[in-house]
Amino acid sequence: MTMAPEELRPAGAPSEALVPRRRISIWIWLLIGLALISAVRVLTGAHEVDSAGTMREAVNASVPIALAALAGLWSERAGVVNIGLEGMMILGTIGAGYFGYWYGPWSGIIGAMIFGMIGAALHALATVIFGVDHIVSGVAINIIALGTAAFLADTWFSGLQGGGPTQSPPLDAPLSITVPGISDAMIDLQDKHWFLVSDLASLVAAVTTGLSTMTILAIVLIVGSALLLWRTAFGLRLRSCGESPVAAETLGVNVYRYKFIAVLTSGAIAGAGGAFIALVSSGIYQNGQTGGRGYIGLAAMIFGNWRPGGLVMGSALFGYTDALQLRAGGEAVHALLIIVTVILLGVAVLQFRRGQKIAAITSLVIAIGFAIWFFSTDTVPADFTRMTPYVTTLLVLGLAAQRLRMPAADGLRYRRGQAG
Amino acid sequence: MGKLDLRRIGLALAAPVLAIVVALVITCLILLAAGSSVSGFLSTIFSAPAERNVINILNNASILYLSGLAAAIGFRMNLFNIGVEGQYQVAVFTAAVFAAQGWLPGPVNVVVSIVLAMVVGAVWASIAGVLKVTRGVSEVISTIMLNAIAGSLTAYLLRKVGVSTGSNLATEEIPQDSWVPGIPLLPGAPNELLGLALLAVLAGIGYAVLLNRLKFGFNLRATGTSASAAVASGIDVRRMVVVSLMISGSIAGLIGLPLLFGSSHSYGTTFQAGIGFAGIAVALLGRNNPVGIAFGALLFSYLAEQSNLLEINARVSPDIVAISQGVIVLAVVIAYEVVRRYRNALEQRQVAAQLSSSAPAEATSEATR
Amino acid sequence: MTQTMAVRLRGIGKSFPGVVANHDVDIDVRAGTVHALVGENGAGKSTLMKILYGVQKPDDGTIEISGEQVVLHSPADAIKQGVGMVFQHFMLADNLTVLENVVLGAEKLYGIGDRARAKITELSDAYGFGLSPDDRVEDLGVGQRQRIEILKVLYRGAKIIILDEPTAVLVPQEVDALFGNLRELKAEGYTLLFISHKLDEVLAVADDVTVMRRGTTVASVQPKDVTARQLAELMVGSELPSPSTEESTVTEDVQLAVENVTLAGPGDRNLLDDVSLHIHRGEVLGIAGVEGNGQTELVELVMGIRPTTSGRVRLGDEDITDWSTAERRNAGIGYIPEDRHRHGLLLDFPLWENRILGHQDRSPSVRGPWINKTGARKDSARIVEQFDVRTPSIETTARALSGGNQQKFIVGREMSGDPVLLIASHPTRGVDVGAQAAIWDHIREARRRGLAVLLISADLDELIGLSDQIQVILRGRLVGEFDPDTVTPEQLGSAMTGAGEEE
Amino acid sequence: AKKEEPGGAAASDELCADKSGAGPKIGLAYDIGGRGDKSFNDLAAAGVKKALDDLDATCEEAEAAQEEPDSAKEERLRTLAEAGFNPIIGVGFVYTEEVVKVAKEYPDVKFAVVDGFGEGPNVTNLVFSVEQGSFLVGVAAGLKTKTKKVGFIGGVRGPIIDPFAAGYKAGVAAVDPAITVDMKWLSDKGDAKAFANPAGGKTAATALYDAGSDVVFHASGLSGGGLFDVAATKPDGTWAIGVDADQYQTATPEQQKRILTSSLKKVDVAVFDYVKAFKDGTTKAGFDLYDIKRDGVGYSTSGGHLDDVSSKIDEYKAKLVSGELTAPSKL
Ligand SMILES: Nc1ncnc2c1ncn2[C@@H]1O[C@H](COP(=O)(O)OP(=O)(O)OP(=O)(O)O)[C@@H](O)[C@H]1O
Ligand SMILES: Nc1ncnc2c1ncn2[C@@H]1O[C@H](COP(=O)(O)OP(=O)(O)OP(=O)(O)O)[C@@H](O)[C@H]1O
Ligand SMILES: [Mg+2]
Ligand SMILES: [Mg+2]
Repeated sequence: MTMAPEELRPAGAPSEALVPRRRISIWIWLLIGLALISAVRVLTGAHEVDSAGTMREAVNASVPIALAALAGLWSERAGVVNIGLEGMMILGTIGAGYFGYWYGPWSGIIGAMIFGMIGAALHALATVIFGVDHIVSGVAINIIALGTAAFLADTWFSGLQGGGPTQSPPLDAPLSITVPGISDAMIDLQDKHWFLVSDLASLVAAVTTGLSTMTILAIVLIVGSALLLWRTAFGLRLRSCGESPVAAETLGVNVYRYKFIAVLTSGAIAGAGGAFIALVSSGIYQNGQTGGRGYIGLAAMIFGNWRPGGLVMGSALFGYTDALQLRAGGEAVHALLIIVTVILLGVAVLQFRRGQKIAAITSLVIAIGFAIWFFSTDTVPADFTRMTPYVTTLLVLGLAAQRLRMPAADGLRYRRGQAG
Repeated sequence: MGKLDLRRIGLALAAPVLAIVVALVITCLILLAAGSSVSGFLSTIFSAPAERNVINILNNASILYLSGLAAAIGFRMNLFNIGVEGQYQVAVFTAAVFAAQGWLPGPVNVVVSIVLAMVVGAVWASIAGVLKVTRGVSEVISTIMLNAIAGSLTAYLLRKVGVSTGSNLATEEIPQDSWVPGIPLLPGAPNELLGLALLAVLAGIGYAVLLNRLKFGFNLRATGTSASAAVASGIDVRRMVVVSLMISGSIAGLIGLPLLFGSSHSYGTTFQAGIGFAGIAVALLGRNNPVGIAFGALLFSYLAEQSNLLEINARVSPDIVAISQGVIVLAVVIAYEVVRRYRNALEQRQVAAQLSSSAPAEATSEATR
Repeated sequence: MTQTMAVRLRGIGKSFPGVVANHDVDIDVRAGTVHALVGENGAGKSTLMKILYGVQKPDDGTIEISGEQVVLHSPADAIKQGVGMVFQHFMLADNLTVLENVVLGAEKLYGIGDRARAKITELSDAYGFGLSPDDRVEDLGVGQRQRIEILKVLYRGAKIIILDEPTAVLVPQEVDALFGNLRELKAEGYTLLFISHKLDEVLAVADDVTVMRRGTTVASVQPKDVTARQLAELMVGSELPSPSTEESTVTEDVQLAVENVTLAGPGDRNLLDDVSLHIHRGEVLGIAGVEGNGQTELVELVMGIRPTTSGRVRLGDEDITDWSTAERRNAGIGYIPEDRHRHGLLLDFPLWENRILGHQDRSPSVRGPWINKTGARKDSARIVEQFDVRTPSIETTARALSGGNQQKFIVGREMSGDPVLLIASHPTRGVDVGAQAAIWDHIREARRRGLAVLLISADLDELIGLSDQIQVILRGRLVGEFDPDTVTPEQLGSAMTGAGEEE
Repeated sequence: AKKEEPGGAAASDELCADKSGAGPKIGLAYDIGGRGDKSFNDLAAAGVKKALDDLDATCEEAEAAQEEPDSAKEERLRTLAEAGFNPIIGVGFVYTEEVVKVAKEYPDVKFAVVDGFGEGPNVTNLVFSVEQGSFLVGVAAGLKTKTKKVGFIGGVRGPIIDPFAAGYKAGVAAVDPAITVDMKWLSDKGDAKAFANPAGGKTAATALYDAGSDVVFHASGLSGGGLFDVAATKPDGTWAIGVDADQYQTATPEQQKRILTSSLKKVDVAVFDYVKAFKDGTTKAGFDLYDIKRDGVGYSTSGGHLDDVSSKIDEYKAKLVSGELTAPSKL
């Protein structure tokens, strides 16, 4: 239910179709980002900005968001808007709580996926078979899931040792892996605080120290989905249902089936995201523990332009800033200010070269504002650090040229036999 | 014709009735599966509400209604404004702080505070609008982010200006001459209808007039159904986006006011949250129609009120009612679809039946949707 | 009748809510021939073809393909029977590449990788389609899209090919190329079923013609036995109208002046490059050009939907370059957009509310800030009456009207309130002959009263018949001016494609 | 495939299932979450349980829903009053205003609010000097730290948690002013992110331990679970401190090795005392303060990790009791 961007294109801006697509590899962007962070770290001495600890927390904070975003990707690529991600994640947490407690963590994950799929089945039934507005169905599923999880928690966990009406007993996490030699070596290297080297080391340390197998599962799911959706006939058919279901239908594709598969997969992945929150992040099921991550995941998917690489960036941006503010606090967030200043300056130069003078001046003014803030203070007050992930996301979106393009038939009602 | 009309009316009523029945059946099945008392549930939910409960239902419905309207304006524009939650929190906080200063005498203070709340809500909402039209930021993302920022911001400001009483932290109390008295609607009840609940009625009328009678409302609906046609017709869509979000935000600004001036008299850590999200469901349940939203708000409020007694009277977890609410939302839209399809099939059969061997095909169909 | 029948339909019936689209339809299509299907808008042609392609299920009747009775549950079944269809409205996913669009659903044949790419290139080369597999469809023009559709069918090895109004959006050269392809395909043994409103074309390429009226087949004829006029009479039972200019009504007063207007594009090339034109009161200026050469941009620029990069636009004595669309409309510019569904109508609103669209600031539909429901209803009734819009009532949603009737309503609306300038983009596209004549009449009559008209059309007969002056647009520039009294469609065609241009 | 038998869980823990007692009929209204929070809701329930056993009382419980309106709390109290429950206890300060309102309508019913601050002839506020208990665990932390750096995790800044933080800080400083106290706050509102966020608790705890703290005290409700999880993975000499209840009792064996002590807030005692006073007809309106003098707050010694320093802590305790030392309640 979002408006087609083209009517809103700022006057005079070229239509997206005509803008030559220039793709800079995601890896280069990441490297530039890391170099920038590293420079700031060395200059300000705020080493927590990318310490192994911060990075590990960032990964942990990003994974559930990325899974939610991936779930959204599956569904929306097949043309079904899924605002019910939050609900499917909630169902995932309760599934993980129940099965994880009785049968162990891996059963917990599978239980979570099945529970997520139950929510998804409802969504698919409503939107695909009955052609109900996708937003209405999604909102309803969020309400139902919230109620169901609370009701089931009360029923299932009330009498258990260590459990209660709103929470499960403690749950075992799936295995996490530490690569002995590398982990320590990298942490040593990180502590040297060298430019770029230490930053890369802390990244490596983050993924070799206490890496949850569920994180690995998430990575496999993301890469696997990218390959499946963009490199196979199955993926082509599924995506065609999101771009032009009538065209797909006239070519003999069973659109209902693909939409169903997509939404169910979406539910399973969202459920896995819920399992991560319950089993890995928290070690317990609690009512309301998803804390709106389904919505954040949706935002990350839109941020990522409905693409796997993009949604990973969106989730990482959010997860990183969220982890940073909680773990490292005001000083590290303070260091972010100068990064923002540098990025803004870069954007201003770009905009100026493109002839967008007003935009360039606006960026420049904001950049100067951030610079003043940075140089006149030593830390960001704790009251504001909490806003970091949200403000950063808004800022990045506001600065980035918006060339978002959702699947053409995303959210539209489709009924069989209406082609032509 | 008369017979057909009867059937028409029957079909029109069929959808909501069907939906509520289905929702009840599903709820009862869940209760059965969980081993809870179905009869206890039904007798509690359908027990006649006492007078004081009726007042509660009306009070909460009026607040939900405002929230539903705020969301619905966005939906009519095809904008998914999830930001009502943040908008009303920022607005009610500002109004509470302003009204507490007592700079203005009694009712004037109230009126100015109401205007202030609307302005603040509108300004907060306009951030999303401006980001959308100038930078193309999806309002779904920006309003999610703005909700979180609003929460942090009000919490921060509350710590700055608030006073703590015991464990509670709240803004200063509004001077007594600016309290809006309740309306003793039912003499037997210990509680009263919130005075500013009337804002809901006014807003509802305003919404209906705006949408159906005013040129602006036409432009809004036109843009909502087809932005491309709107542009071609000369509507400034980018301006519409900002303005409609601001109107949505200004109505969102009203949400907290009946409570603020009628019962809590200050904004504190315990001020009711989550009304903005509930409003989305209510708006969708009411199909963004002013009367429909009123029914949705009353239904949700009724269920919530009755569920309060579930635990005490029937030993059933009140969470079950959340399930019922969600199922109703879903069931209503599905039921409408089913009834619509049934009606189409019926019509199709009638046309086919009327067709004598070479009768010309005659378009009798009306609005198909 | 010893020849084998590729398709044999018997007693096909199909109704929709409120409409009988087909009843008692019988058709025989000989294998290895080009068979044309003609009829008014809404006669049921597309529906019938969709039934043959398995998109819709018939209520009654039987389908025989190559002598075998079949039941088609979905297009997949039809494809298996060797039937392929090119739809009236393109069935392409814009955001996917040519390759992806073509292989979709037929991945088993050549995979989705290099083998498929090679096959597509091979087919494209064989028929001179000039398609590259990795182009994104949204970047392609209508002609190329049309060829992708045909390629899709060929790729699947279909033997019976249905083409629903394939020429509606093509310029003469493209039509010729298409017919060349069709003849070639016929020679290779394919059976072709095609629908068109352009009866000359039909007579030129078809071996057999079936005429439909009001949902059923009314005649089956051989092209050599009939003239276009007779065919039209079979279709509608009325005379074939033709656009012809009467005595000139052009005056001295310039109504619209576009002066040295340039519109910068995203790349180096300007979308519009130094365009200047003048339209006088009572004059129709026709713009001819292959689609995608700047017509859309020119129209949007005059309407104020796009800002000019440089140059001025004048309406009468006023410089309107910086005016908004609303201001321009209020100054008396009427606008018939090329895509009526996207730009002309609110499909889910009743007709009387559609009357308000584009006239939000003017009586009779509004009064101050208020909507004037009575006024809007009354004036809608007038349009329905005066422009012969076939609709049950003005409360009917626009969606429920057939394309031709939607178009008549738009024309009626845009002619309301005595406009001084009408921008008409493809005013009769996809409209049947009867409605076409009515629209032409209305334009001509308004012109007589002093209306200036900017006419964009792909239908060269329409352009020549209606215009007082014709300009040809090519790559954003006006490259030639022609007198409609003397120019031929062929001359226009070569100017449009730049064939006559010396580099 | 482990742990107890599945099924039959829900019924076994019905606190108020037995309705046969002849003593006081207690109505209990919880805040969101209700029982199972291992904190004051559970402690209140424990107090009632004792009343059932010792005073032949019966009871009924009801809990708040997510984001409910204030009228729902009133309604809950009224329903209990109508049903003849007396006394009625609101668990959590959120009930204060509603209790005051409803208490006026039912002058013959006695009401109590845990952590409350309301006034009325039949309203008792059961309040606690948590800064004193926190002071003592601060002393414990100060005595145990080797790195001269200790940590604190609070749910949210404000009047609820500030006393814990302030008392703790003062206790640490009383031992050695050179010890630094590193503080992390999980949320800026008293929401689920503050008090039901073990993931955030984990992040904060990891950060504190990584930055060199070797003792960390939390006052963040269920979020503290994250602290204990992290502490359990740390080597000897690393400590975590619990809050409200003796959290050693509900911890896993691995966690127990690291739980130094807990800052106690004896809601169970207060609730039982109140019911007993009700039975005896001696309830008093106004504030009923449970401080260190009455043993209403304190620190726990389960696990014996404090055996080496408990005499020193008790010296500080004695000074608090005598008034020689005061624990601040504001940061
Ligand atoms: N999906 C549908 N639902 C309802 N009515 C339909 C549907 N499709 C077609 N019709 C109706 O069936 C009739 C025949 O439509 P069809 O599209 O077959 O006409 P056509 O001969 O192809 O017209 P045109 O020349 O304009 O393409 C029309 O009156 C139309 O209103
Ligand atoms: N999804 C639909 N639901 C209801 N009616 C439909 C639908 N699709 C088509 N129709 C009917 O089909 C008719 C229009 O069909 P079609 O698209 O073939 O029109 P057309 O005359 O060919 O117009 P155009 O020239 O724009 O293609 C209308 O009468 C409309 O009622
Ligand atoms: Mg057709
Ligand atoms: Mg047509």
